[in-house]
Amino acid sequence: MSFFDLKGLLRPLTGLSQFGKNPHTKRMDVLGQDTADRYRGFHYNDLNACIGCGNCSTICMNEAIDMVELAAEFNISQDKGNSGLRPRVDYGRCCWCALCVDVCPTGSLNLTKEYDYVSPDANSFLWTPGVDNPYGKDQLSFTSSVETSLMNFERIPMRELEGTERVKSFAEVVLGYNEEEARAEASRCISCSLCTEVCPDHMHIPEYINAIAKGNDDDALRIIYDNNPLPEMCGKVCTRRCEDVCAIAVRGEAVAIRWLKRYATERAQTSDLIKEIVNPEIQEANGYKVGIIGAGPSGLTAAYYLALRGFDVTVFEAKRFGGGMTMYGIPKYRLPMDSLDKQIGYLQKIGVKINFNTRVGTDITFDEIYKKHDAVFIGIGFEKPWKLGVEGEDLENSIPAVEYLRMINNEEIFDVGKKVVVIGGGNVAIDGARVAARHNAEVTILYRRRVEDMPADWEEIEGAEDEGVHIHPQAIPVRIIADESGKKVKAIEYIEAEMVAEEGARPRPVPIEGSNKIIEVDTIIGAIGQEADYSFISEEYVNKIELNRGRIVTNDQQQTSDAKIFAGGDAVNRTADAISAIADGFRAVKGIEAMLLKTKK
Amino acid sequence: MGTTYSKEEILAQQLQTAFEHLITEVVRKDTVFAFATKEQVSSILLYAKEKLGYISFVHLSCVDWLESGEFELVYIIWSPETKINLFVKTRLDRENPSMENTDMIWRQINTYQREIREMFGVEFPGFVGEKEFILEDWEDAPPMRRDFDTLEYVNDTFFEREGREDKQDVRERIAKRSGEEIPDFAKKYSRE
Amino acid sequence: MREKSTTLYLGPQHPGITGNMMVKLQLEGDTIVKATTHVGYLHRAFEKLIERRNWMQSTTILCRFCVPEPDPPEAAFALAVEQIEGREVPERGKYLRSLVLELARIQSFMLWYAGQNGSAGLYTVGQWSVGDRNYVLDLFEELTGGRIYHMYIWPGGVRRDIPEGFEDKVLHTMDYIEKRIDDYDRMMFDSAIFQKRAQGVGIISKEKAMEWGVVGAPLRGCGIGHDVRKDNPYDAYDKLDFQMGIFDGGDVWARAKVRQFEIRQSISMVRQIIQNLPKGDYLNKMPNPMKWTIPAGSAYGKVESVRGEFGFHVVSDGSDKPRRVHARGPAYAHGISLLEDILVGENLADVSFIMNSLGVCPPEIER
Amino acid sequence: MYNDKNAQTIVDYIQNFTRKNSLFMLAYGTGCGAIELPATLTSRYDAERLGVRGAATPRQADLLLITGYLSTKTLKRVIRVYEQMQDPKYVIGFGSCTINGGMYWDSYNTIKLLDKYIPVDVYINGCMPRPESVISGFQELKRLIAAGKADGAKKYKENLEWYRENQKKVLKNWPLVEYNW
Repeated sequence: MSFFDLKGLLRPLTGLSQFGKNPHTKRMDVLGQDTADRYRGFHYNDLNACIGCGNCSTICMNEAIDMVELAAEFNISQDKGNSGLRPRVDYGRCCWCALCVDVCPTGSLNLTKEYDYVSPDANSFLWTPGVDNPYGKDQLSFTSSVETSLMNFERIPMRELEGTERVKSFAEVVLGYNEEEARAEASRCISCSLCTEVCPDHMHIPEYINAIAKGNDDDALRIIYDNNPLPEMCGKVCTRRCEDVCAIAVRGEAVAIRWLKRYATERAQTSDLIKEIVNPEIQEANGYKVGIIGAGPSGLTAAYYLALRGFDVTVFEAKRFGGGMTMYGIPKYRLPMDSLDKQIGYLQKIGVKINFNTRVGTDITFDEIYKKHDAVFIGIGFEKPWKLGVEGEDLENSIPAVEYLRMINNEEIFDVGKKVVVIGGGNVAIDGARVAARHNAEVTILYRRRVEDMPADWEEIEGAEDEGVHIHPQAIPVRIIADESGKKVKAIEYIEAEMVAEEGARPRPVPIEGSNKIIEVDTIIGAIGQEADYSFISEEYVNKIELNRGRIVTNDQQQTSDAKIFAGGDAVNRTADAISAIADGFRAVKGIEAMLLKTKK
Repeated sequence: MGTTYSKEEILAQQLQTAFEHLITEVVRKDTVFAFATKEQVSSILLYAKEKLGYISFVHLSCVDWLESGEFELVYIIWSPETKINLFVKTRLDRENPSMENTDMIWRQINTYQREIREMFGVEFPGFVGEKEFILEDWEDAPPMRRDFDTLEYVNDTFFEREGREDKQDVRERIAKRSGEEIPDFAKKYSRE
Repeated sequence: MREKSTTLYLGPQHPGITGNMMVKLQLEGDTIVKATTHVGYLHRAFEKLIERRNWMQSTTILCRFCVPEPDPPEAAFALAVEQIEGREVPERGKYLRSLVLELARIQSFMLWYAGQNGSAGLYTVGQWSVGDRNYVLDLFEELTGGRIYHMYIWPGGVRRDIPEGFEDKVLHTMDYIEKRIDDYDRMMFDSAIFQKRAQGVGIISKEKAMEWGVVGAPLRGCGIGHDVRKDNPYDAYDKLDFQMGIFDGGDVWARAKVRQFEIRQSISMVRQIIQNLPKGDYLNKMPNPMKWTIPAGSAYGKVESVRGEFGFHVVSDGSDKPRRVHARGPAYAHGISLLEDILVGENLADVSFIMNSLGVCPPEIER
Repeated sequence: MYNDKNAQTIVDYIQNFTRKNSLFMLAYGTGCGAIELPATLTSRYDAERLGVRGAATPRQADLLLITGYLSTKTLKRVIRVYEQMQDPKYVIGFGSCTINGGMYWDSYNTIKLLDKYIPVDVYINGCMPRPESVISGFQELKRLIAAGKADGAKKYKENLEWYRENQKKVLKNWPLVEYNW
């Protein structure tokens, strides 16, 4: 290279060719107005769609997101399934990674195109999305959809018997998760704990699910037994209101809380194993005696926790087996017999005494129980079915569903014939129908309202339909027609109804004139509700216990108007499910403990 | 024709022939681990460099296994011919950790050793390098050790902006609202 | 005549230094006789912080390892995690990753144009290339939602699919940039000033290069052809057609030629990716990030960043948080031991020039 | 207006006008945010049209940009640089890190609250701030200067003791140089 490199000196002058071209420079007035459609700017939170699960706050590695209570003027819902808290973002911490958006189960938290904020005040960078930038609603940019979200919205499918297989026997329909499936399903949970509030028993759901996710099934079982002594039963048949409020359920399928509980409990195959794993701490006997009437869920729960706390507990049960309605009211394809036996066996191993075949009022008087014990818990449930209130109801082959189920579960024989009509739309009706279907009957369900109004679980309804049960909605029975002998049922007449919207109430079925139809049947199963039977309590006590429309009135510790008598289960609460009964039993334990141990001091 | 060995297996065999009691593991494609004793490391590195063609030094990393009371030094070397990453791993006692100086084999090891000495407190007797590398006037425990709690240090040393004290925990709030009592043994499974 | 001996501290506050670091120079006249680097001004203790973050959260902090090119760290970490976990990446995810990595390479090359020329006093190219770099960043913004920090590459694939009409925008931008780099080259490589400054300066010996841990463009500028994309292909690189730029000399000039060659290769690769982009999933989704655990094991994931091999040594103990994530950046070897060696005998005025050509990036050295 | 003690005199007005329109910022990339400065200063965003341009040494600079996190090691240099700067001088804090620690909130080596160590006149939101944000930061600073409210340097002089105390808490073994103001 020569010292004087002419080409090398002149070539850069070609840069002058840019002279006069349009500049790249943006005018000041358009600067900052054109961010991309996916730009990650400030957060915007739809305050009404947000449920306050706090997942954004958990994923934030900068601890930039706090969950705070907003002022009353924002009308933040404080319902169950909504924590009432909303995220607040510290922009002195945020790094705009948008993981909070990708883990938001509801999709309420999004980022906007807005990013420009300067201030001399360092304390002004604490924003509550949606409150401080209401205009952000129209500038949403980085959002999450079900596809892009990091949440897993699809439940791990539960393996089941085929519908046509099922009707052949009473084998359990649901097969349960195996370990791999359970871990995968448990890891879908975001541990927000919104579910615990709707659970009548307030089970520690996020904790035991997390224990399963981490592979510690034993810990999970221990956590479950903390306030539920019949978890396997719950794991199979619970009405699981928890899953309705699951944060994942807002945009997807709820975490299978019930099936996970079932998985955890099924790890312990025998009652000895349960005892070994749960290994509860049993306190020294304190000398108090508690009598419990009815070995249903509420009674057994009370018995278990009282026994753990050192009380001397005796349970009086009229029937051959314990479990109450869960034993006699639930078909065996949902809750096998040995499952309940195992759980009750465990309770007995802990020291609960159960006197079976002892009906209070006949085998032993209420008075005796009352006098012998320091406290009495009544968990008698609703055994007496409601009448249909139509002509011909008392004919042979017209049977209440609870009675029918009790007979079947008690291994008694009741021939339903070829054609069966079930009246009602609750779980009992569906159970009755499905059991009848297992006896090779052609089953029709008549229900006053629409299918979507049925109080039964949708899974149950679907299961019934899979098994060939025909559901006839908007049909009101008018009368039952007897055959020539006048003793047996021959047919049922019903009238079709239309739904009339009513203000402030759910739509009401109104019969359509002249739409009466008659179908021939062999058996009619009525399932429109039950009530309690207090005839065993002698009059002097009945008068002391306050009743309201057939239900015993209690305070929040299940204490009745007689301080020594506590009550729980269907006879007290309206929800009529096992988990509420368990919760009643659990609360009663605290009440009894407070009453007896306080008086001692 | 006998069984054909993959290039990773051949390397593992070569190392095992050259060094007695050396445990090797073919982990995956292009990755071979050799678990060596502290004394073996420099001879393995030299052997691999001179005889096997692992001329490129990639990385020296230290892992703190607090639970078992050990530091693990990982030397990663790479051969342009086989394209295999060879991990030479060795464990040091966590009390007074010291390791032979190997910066005459590869010059960059000097930098790594300075870092590891500063961050973990592992001594490399006999090597020349300024004491301070990344930190300045550091008086606390070597910060990359797992028992050094950075958050605690931050809370002691630095300030935090005020105004966020009203934050609430969702779990606690729900439990309080519903009257749920979470037993202590379950709390470790609650959300952090 | 004996020259006066001086000690000079170059940095940390110095416009010519690449980033925030310091080189202590021992000078005879203006010839360097000894250079000592001082780093640690940008130490943020990433590796400590990652011990406190779970796997998902780690992905967002990792891109801060190296500011001029935040994507290679993301990709290297993703590769390491995938190796330990055995997670497969869908084909489309692989291509999108390569797309992002190549776009990142292009924008980083354009920043290098500015730095290399700026340190030689040729500011025009810098004005052009940094200005044009915004068009690449616009593509990133469109694709990932961020200009500099993308947090786009996740173990298992990429975070989002490409938006509608993105392919055309990419091709259009590539056409524009391809045209523009000819302008830069005329201003840079044809300029007598640059030629005189670059040729024969900052020579790395070919014999010692591999041993000294030289990687990337400086290594290929010594005439040794190694590139992680060719040696241990990752993502979609085994399906793309490209060449390594190999030039002899080992000086700043050769390294500049390598980059001049490779930016064109990158543009061609981006076009190939857009043309051959397969259909299908882009992410093999991980489980709930809060409960995502990785089986125990360790791996070294490496990618070719603009400045050379960038790798992560990732150790998992089977929990939801990484046990150890240790980065190996090209600057770790280039910026300390190599720099100290090759600065000896150079002119004081060339320090920043040489540092730019090596791609010394302090945030990556001290992390 | 004449009764308002805070009202600017005509001299103040002219002084602030000239100051705000020629801001020389110190070319010191202390953290990640520095990567957007080349973009801010070059053709698309062109901050120079606002009168902002680089200066190589602290003595010549008016404006110190703290571009993100500050490690304790850099803090030492930054304090020194800041004290070397001549009046008028202003500080802009970039991004989350300067406000409340940002993503390095639990790092043992970075300071969290910049305003505890040196006075900050304007904070820019972002991680990292886009060039547009940086420009709005400049604009905001200019507005403050015009209004006579960018008085960080004055605050620093008045509360030197307090700043020194905070600085010493982080910086050990460093005899802080006392400059004559």
